[in-house]
Amino acid sequence: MEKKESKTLERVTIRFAGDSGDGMQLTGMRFTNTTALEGHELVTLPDYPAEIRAPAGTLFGVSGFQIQISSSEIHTPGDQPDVLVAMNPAALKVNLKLVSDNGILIINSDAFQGRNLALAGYETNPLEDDSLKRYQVFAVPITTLTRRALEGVKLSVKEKDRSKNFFALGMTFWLFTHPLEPTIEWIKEKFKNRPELVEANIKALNAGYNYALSTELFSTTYRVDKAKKAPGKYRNVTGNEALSIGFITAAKKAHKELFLGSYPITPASEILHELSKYRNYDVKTFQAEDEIAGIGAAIGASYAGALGITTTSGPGVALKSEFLGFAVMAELPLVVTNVQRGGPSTGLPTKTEQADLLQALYGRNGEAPMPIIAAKSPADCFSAALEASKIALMFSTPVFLLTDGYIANGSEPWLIPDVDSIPEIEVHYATDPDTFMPYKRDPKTLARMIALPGTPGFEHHIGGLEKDDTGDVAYDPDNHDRMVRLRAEKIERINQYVDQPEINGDPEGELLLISWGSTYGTVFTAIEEIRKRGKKVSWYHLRWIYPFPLSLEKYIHNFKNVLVPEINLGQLVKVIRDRYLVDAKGFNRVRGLPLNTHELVEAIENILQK
Amino acid sequence: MEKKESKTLERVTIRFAGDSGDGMQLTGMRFTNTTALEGHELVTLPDYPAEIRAPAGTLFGVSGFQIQISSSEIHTPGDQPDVLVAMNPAALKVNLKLVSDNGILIINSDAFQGRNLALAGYETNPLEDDSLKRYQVFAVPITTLTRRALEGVKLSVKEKDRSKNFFALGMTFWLFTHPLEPTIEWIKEKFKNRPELVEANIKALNAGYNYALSTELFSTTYRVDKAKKAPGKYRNVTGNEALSIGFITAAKKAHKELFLGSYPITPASEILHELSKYRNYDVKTFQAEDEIAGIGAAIGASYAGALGITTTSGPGVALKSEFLGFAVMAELPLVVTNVQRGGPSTGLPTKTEQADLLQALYGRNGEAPMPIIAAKSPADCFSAALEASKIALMFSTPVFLLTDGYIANGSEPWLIPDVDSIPEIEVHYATDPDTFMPYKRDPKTLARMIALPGTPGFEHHIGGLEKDDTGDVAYDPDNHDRMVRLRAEKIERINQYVDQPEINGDPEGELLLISWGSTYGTVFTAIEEIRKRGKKVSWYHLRWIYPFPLSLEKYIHNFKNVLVPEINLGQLVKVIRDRYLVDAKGFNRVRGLPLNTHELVEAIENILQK
Amino acid sequence: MSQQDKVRPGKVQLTRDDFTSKSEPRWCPGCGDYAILAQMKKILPDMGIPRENIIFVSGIGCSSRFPYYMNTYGVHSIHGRAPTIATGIKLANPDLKVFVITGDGDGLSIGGNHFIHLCRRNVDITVILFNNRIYGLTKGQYSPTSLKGQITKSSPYGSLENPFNPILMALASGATFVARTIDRNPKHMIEVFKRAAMHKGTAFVEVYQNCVIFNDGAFADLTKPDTKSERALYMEQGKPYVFGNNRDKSLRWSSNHFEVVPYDENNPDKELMVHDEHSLNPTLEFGLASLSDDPNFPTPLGIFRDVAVDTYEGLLLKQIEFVKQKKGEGDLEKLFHSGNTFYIENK
Amino acid sequence: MSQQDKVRPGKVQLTRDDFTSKSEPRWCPGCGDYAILAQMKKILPDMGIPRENIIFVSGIGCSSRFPYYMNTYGVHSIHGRAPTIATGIKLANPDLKVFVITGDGDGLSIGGNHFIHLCRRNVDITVILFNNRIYGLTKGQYSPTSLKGQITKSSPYGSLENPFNPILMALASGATFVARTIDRNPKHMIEVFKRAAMHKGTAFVEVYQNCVIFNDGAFADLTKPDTKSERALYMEQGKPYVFGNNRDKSLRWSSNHFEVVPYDENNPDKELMVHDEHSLNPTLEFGLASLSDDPNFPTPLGIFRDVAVDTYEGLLLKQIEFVKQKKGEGDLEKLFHSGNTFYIENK
Ligand SMILES: Cc1ncc(C[n+]2csc(CCOP(=O)(O)OP(=O)(O)O)c2C)c(N)n1
Ligand SMILES: Cc1ncc(C[n+]2csc(CCOP(=O)(O)OP(=O)(O)O)c2C)c(N)n1
Ligand code: SF4
Ligand code: SF4
Ligand SMILES: [Mg+2]
Ligand SMILES: [Mg+2]
Repeated sequence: MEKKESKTLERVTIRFAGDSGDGMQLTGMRFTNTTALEGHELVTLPDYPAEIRAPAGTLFGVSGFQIQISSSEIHTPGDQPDVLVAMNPAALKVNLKLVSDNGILIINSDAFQGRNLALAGYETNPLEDDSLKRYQVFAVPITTLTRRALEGVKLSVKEKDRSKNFFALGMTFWLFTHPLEPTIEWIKEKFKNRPELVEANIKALNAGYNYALSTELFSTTYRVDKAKKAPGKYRNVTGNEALSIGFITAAKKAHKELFLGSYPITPASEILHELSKYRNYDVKTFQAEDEIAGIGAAIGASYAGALGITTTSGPGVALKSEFLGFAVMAELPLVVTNVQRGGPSTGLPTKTEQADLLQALYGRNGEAPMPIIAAKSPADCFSAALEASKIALMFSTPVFLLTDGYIANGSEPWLIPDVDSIPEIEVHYATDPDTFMPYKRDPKTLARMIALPGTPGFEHHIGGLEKDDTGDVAYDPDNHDRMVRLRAEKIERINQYVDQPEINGDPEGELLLISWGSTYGTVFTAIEEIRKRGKKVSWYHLRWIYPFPLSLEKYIHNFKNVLVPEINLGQLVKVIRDRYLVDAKGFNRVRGLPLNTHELVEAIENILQK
Repeated sequence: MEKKESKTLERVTIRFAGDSGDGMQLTGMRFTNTTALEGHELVTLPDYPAEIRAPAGTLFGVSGFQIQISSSEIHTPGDQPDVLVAMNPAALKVNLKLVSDNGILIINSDAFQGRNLALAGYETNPLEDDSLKRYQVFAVPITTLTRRALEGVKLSVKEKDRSKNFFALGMTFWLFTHPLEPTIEWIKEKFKNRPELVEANIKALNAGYNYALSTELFSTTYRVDKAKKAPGKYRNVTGNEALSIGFITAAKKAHKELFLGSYPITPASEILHELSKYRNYDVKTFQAEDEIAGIGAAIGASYAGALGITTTSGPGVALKSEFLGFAVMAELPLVVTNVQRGGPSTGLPTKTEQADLLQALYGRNGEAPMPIIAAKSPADCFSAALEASKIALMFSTPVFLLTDGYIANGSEPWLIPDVDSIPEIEVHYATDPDTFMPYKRDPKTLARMIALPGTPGFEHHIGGLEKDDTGDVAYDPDNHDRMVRLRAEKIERINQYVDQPEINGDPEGELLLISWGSTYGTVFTAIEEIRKRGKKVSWYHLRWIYPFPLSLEKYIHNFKNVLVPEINLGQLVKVIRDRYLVDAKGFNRVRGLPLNTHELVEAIENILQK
Repeated sequence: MSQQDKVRPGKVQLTRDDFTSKSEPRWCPGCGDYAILAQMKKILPDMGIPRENIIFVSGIGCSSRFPYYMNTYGVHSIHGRAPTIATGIKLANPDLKVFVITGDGDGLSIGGNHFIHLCRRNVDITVILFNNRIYGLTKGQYSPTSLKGQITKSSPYGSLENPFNPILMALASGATFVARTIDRNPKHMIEVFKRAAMHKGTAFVEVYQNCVIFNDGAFADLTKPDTKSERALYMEQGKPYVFGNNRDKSLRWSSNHFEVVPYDENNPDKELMVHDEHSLNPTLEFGLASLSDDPNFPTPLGIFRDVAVDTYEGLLLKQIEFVKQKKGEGDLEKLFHSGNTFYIENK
Repeated sequence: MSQQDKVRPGKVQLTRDDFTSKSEPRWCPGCGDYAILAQMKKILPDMGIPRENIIFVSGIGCSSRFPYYMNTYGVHSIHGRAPTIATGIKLANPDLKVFVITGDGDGLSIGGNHFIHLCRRNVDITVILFNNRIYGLTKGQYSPTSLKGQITKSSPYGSLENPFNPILMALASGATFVARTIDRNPKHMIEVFKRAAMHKGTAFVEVYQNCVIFNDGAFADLTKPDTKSERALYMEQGKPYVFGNNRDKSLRWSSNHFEVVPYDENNPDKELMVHDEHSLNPTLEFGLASLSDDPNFPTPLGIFRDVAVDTYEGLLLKQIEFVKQKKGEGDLEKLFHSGNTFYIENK
């Protein structure tokens, strides 16, 4: 037996995988939690199937949860797991190709037999042939050991088996020298009405930990140092949680009620779930009969004085597009969140993609400009929601907020801001009924005048037909041309009220990367790697995609190459080519997954070597 | 009294204008008809208000119908009327600014009094002040004269007054030396169940003609020579009619039934009306509960073996966009016609615009490529419908067909083709159940295999989730990336099966115009004018906008300037800049009207003078 | 400072003219819409609602132009979607009196789903549906209430579809106030509008409306002097269902259907059924409404149903109060610091 | 040559297995959907319909995965829109036997409008709605059939909405066959499915279906041995409405509502009302269906309505024939040369 040692790693990636019923999301979340409390940098990626609970043992029923933990700044959940926990053959089959060379495989050997092997498409047992020799394999009879640990607990065998994920979790806690206490506390709270489950799960957790310890299963344990990030209080948040908090904050800062009109759709539903908990924050959530009714109600609420928002994913945006045009025409504040998923059509509903950008830009009849902001990471969803709301109210316009399945479900620590440091959002109302005209505009922002129903003396009409300044329907050709241009100009002016992104790196050189949204993390990591190799590359990450920021103009012509990495077939790159007439190229993978850092590094190297 | 003379003109533009209830559309159509029978070139532009029958005398209730007639090739209804028939003050007020200097005004003077003047916003009677001195004014008490002519006819005064448009028509027939017979025949047929109306309308028509003749009202009559166009049999068609004929032809040539699923919307409803007349052609029209159901039924019919089509306008396209993504994913043949109108939102429903191009290109979630074809004139709608259907069936793909309010309602002579000269449309079905896989592709077109329900041995499933070749749902990342690219590649291959546009003019030079859709006529006329002035300009008009034609590549870099005229804020121009990285500029007017030839000529001159 | 804080001018009795907007109606001369507009303007002054608290929301159609002609707040939205906007308005500000104006196409074709869901939720909104059995604005296609066989622009050989009966749809989806009136009977319309507008919860009123251009005379039988007494049945609370030229007929429920029975005003049958708007279960009302357009029966007009049920927005406000009491007023500080928090210390 | 011309293989008796596709069902273990799938496979072999003429069309939801598991033609379409696709299929090829599979969210929330319009038009399509009173696929939000007060992911403090009763909606919109069955009673389900599938016109079947994960036991009362006799009422044609542990109770219509009355099997009251599926006017059926979920009444199961009315596609074909007879078979030559034609001659 090898001598046991403890290694300190800068960063490591762990992936939990099993059947949909094996509780892998929960296991991942518990691991994440402890990691966060330990003060590490972390980024997570849940990866679950579209089926609620697919038949046991099948490939499509595999549910995964990946987490990268680090002592330095990281922005991706890692390309390749260093450790894979596989609860059955299907989980191994689906995930093995991802695991890094010489990676650790922790395998529930009890599940590797008969029908399970067949369902996963294994002809021979991989634990018994040579196929895993490139890895460090730890085959543990987790089911048997869990049952044994729970002898005497008053539960059926079936119920006892449900605790085996805690056994696995216990083993990984030992491997990463993580404490058990936070999880034990959580179990006690979570199952407080079922004492036998508290007992079972704690026993399984301890048993896993002790098994690893006492069998000296692993020759090494790993430590990741505390991250050297800004000191302060952090909260681990998923993108959908951070977004929800952002909207509640925006409403409070604007002295408005928050009104969400929404229809459930993966991966946006959690925002509805989350916000519906906050009735005491004057949050009114309305689960509508469909996406059209969801946005319609939000528009109505906005007209009546609330901060109206709607949340959905791609197919839902398609349904909302007629109403988006209406909101543009009526010039009402509204934030529309699209948590993008794999498309087209129903596509890959639980996977991530960035392929709805052009839909956000152009997916409406007529000239119907709408500002677009994109969040770059789970925690960033907070500020994106806040900023989107501010601009919507300030310019009296619908705003698109783009996130995606990856950052919506993924989590990372969020440095909790000081409530008072967040500025109030000012909303301007018309004050003089005598000069009031609903389409009279603020000369600076071009936002139209707002008067809320209920205010005497400001009675007026809005609608989807073209209007003149007085709010009357107007068929005059010149008025239409003028209004079409005014609505576009108004959106351009937003640039004067939002930060312009700074270029990262030299203002000229061989290669400029331009990115938006959730690829931020991958690009960050790839650039770090390239620079480590002593090479130069510059980077510009967009927050607002429309209006297009002005600061890029200064640099973009100073680079020999421009590369735009996106999880689509090339959408932002079209906008950049059109606007600057530079021969920008796309780096595109449409695999339902975040971009792979290694592939991107390679692509950059290829350009730099040319 | 001046001596009467007869002038021969090359081309002339006439505009009829009156209250919505004055029958101006009908008058215009009768004038058009006789003009067509006389063998002139003609292009028409109906221009009616959104209201069904707005209150009499108001500005917004004015209905207009413009026609240009010519002995040489023309493609626009004319910028400026040479003759305006104004049945009331509002009609004069709305249209006067369009009339050419020294133009003829034929005015119903009976209507110029009291409330009518006030409703039109005239403070003094324009017939009595100096305001019309730039024109040749013919003030005729049309109401009085019509009543007098109908003395003895058994109708109420109100009913008699309805004939006054025929009086006006009679006058214009005399002015243009047009015969009365075709109109008399038409009246007899149209009102055959109401003999007193036949009598009244014929009497009014004759009275108008005779009044002009005997009072020698006009000092001049005008002749336009027969057009020197290709000999043959012509039919005067509106765009919506030609489109309907095109679809029926396509279905017959593909040996399929035609199935239209649609929901009424201006200006597309006439296609539904027209097609619902042809039950004996096995045309099944289905008026659905909304636009979504319209396209859904068309998709179902297409899957079951019909030629499935749906027709709508911008806001309807917005509603269909989720289903468009489904059709892309399921790879089913379908033609979606968008008769574009003024937007955004409800916008200007009875006006024309080209602002839905980017919606057609990008208005769906995910990477959902759809071919786009645009018709350039009323008669061209026939071939566009035929070609769109052919490609839809051949590539098993939904196809966008763009027209607009202007060509949909406008009319022009269509050279009736020889039925047999139109090639059959071949549809390929899978033939071998043993090797059948629904997503197996034709190696040349990449179209997927088609098997119709009802065929034994080919039972299979289609759907909106990502699929692999066998038709099974597939979550595999690489399969998704491959399928996304295959679907895009398939559309690109259409270029190999459709004509590439030819450049009109030199293959290099100072200025290249690029246009699409209904601006064809205006650009044609503007270029003719520029060339008459001895200057050079080249022109490329797109039929398919996606896939983008390949033939432009050869020329576009050979021009100092590229100008893209569009009735929007610049949509095609974005595509061109993105694709070729040339500094193409837009010529854009968003006035709900066809572009103005003179303005375009001026814009071209400005570029050439630089 | 928000607008809402502005001082309200002293309350004055409003008149019909106060509700007339500057826009002149753009309907065809003779259109039934004019009468509906006129009656609406008549009832509002006496409702005791400040004008600024009234809002009309419509979709698209001739009828949906209505809001432009009322000097109140108004939203002319998109086709079929007025109930969604109205719901958002009412939930955001329950103090407003919200009307939805819609047509048979707008409300029952493209907007049918929003309509039934609105009824189900019982949001406090008054819906007035102008039923002219035709698409007016788009120039004369058949609608979901057009009669089978009707010849229209889109059915040159006759429509193949069975019409909806809007009253049945409202009853089935749970509307708590359901009524029908007709453009040519302004007095009746006023009574019905008043009751509908005062109802708490979703109130649905179908107005038979004549489209002079595309479907003239669709309801003429119900108002022509020679036919109206036989063809129209005006329901009255607590009274038997009397109709006929001589008020000599009535209705009776017989095991599983209605039948017409003789009626003698001076000597009414004591067993005769009487109308009960407040019956919680709307089965008989469903049966009554089914008689519409049946040549063997008169078409009922009046109030089918009027029952008191919690409104959606009422329950929502209650729930908000409940959660506030349980968890305390929402506070950003608390919100930020809940969940999985941890400290990173200065090193 | 089109596929349709291919020679049909000799007719053979199909079995349940012939309808089992290669795809293995992906529902949660214990889900009620399995039972529904099994019964559907049982009835099809005996329907005398060639397998290739059967097509299942669904929307999105757990239930909507159904078509993948049937070895027939199938379309797994988009959320709520199955009735539209199915209508297009049936109109284009009336020889096909078309089923729509939907859920309470798919069919009544986003798809409610298509559902009621389908019923109204009476297209010959069999609709099976899996009602589990929850959104399964999206992990447990309330649906339009969830009970008021239900705690779900999107209603942590209880839903505020009144549920739809799908049977009422189908009756009000004119469905010509309306029935209800339950996943735990396979025998009953088979009977109902057979009748529904054989019906010409829109047939609607609501299946109470248990979602073990998000709404377990929603219909347990109707199947648990100790409660089912009291809580479930199985309707039988021509028979009184008998229920109760000892089959000792029945229903009676009393002036304007139903009431429970004692029943003695051996000495049945001759005046007792009996069930009539074929009654043209569905008023009493409406009343019966309203009893569902009422604690004072049993919930009816079985066939509410089964009447013969012209189908939409039947009328369409008739109209086509009629026009052909009147105008002659369509001919492109004639089409091209109609309208305003004129000659331009060679000069
Ligand atoms: C999305 C969309 N589809 C279609 C239309 C066209 N449209 C406008 S009104 C209307 C029907 C109007 O009928 P109804 O609601 O009965 O109103 P009416 O004009 O008869 O009062 C239609 C089809 C539209 N404006 N928007
Ligand atoms: C346009 C659109 N909106 C939302 C969704 C998300 N979605 C899928 S299924 C579903 C509800 C399913 O409920 P139900 O019809 O009752 O089916 P069940 O899963 O309960 O069988 C929802 C909201 C979607 N796929 N598409
Ligand atoms: S078309 Fe009919 S409904 Fe519309 S305004 Fe005219 S009369 Fe009224
Ligand atoms: S979530 Fe519910 S309805 Fe869906 S498969 Fe599982 S048990 Fe069935
Ligand atoms: Mg109508
Ligand atoms: Mg459900």
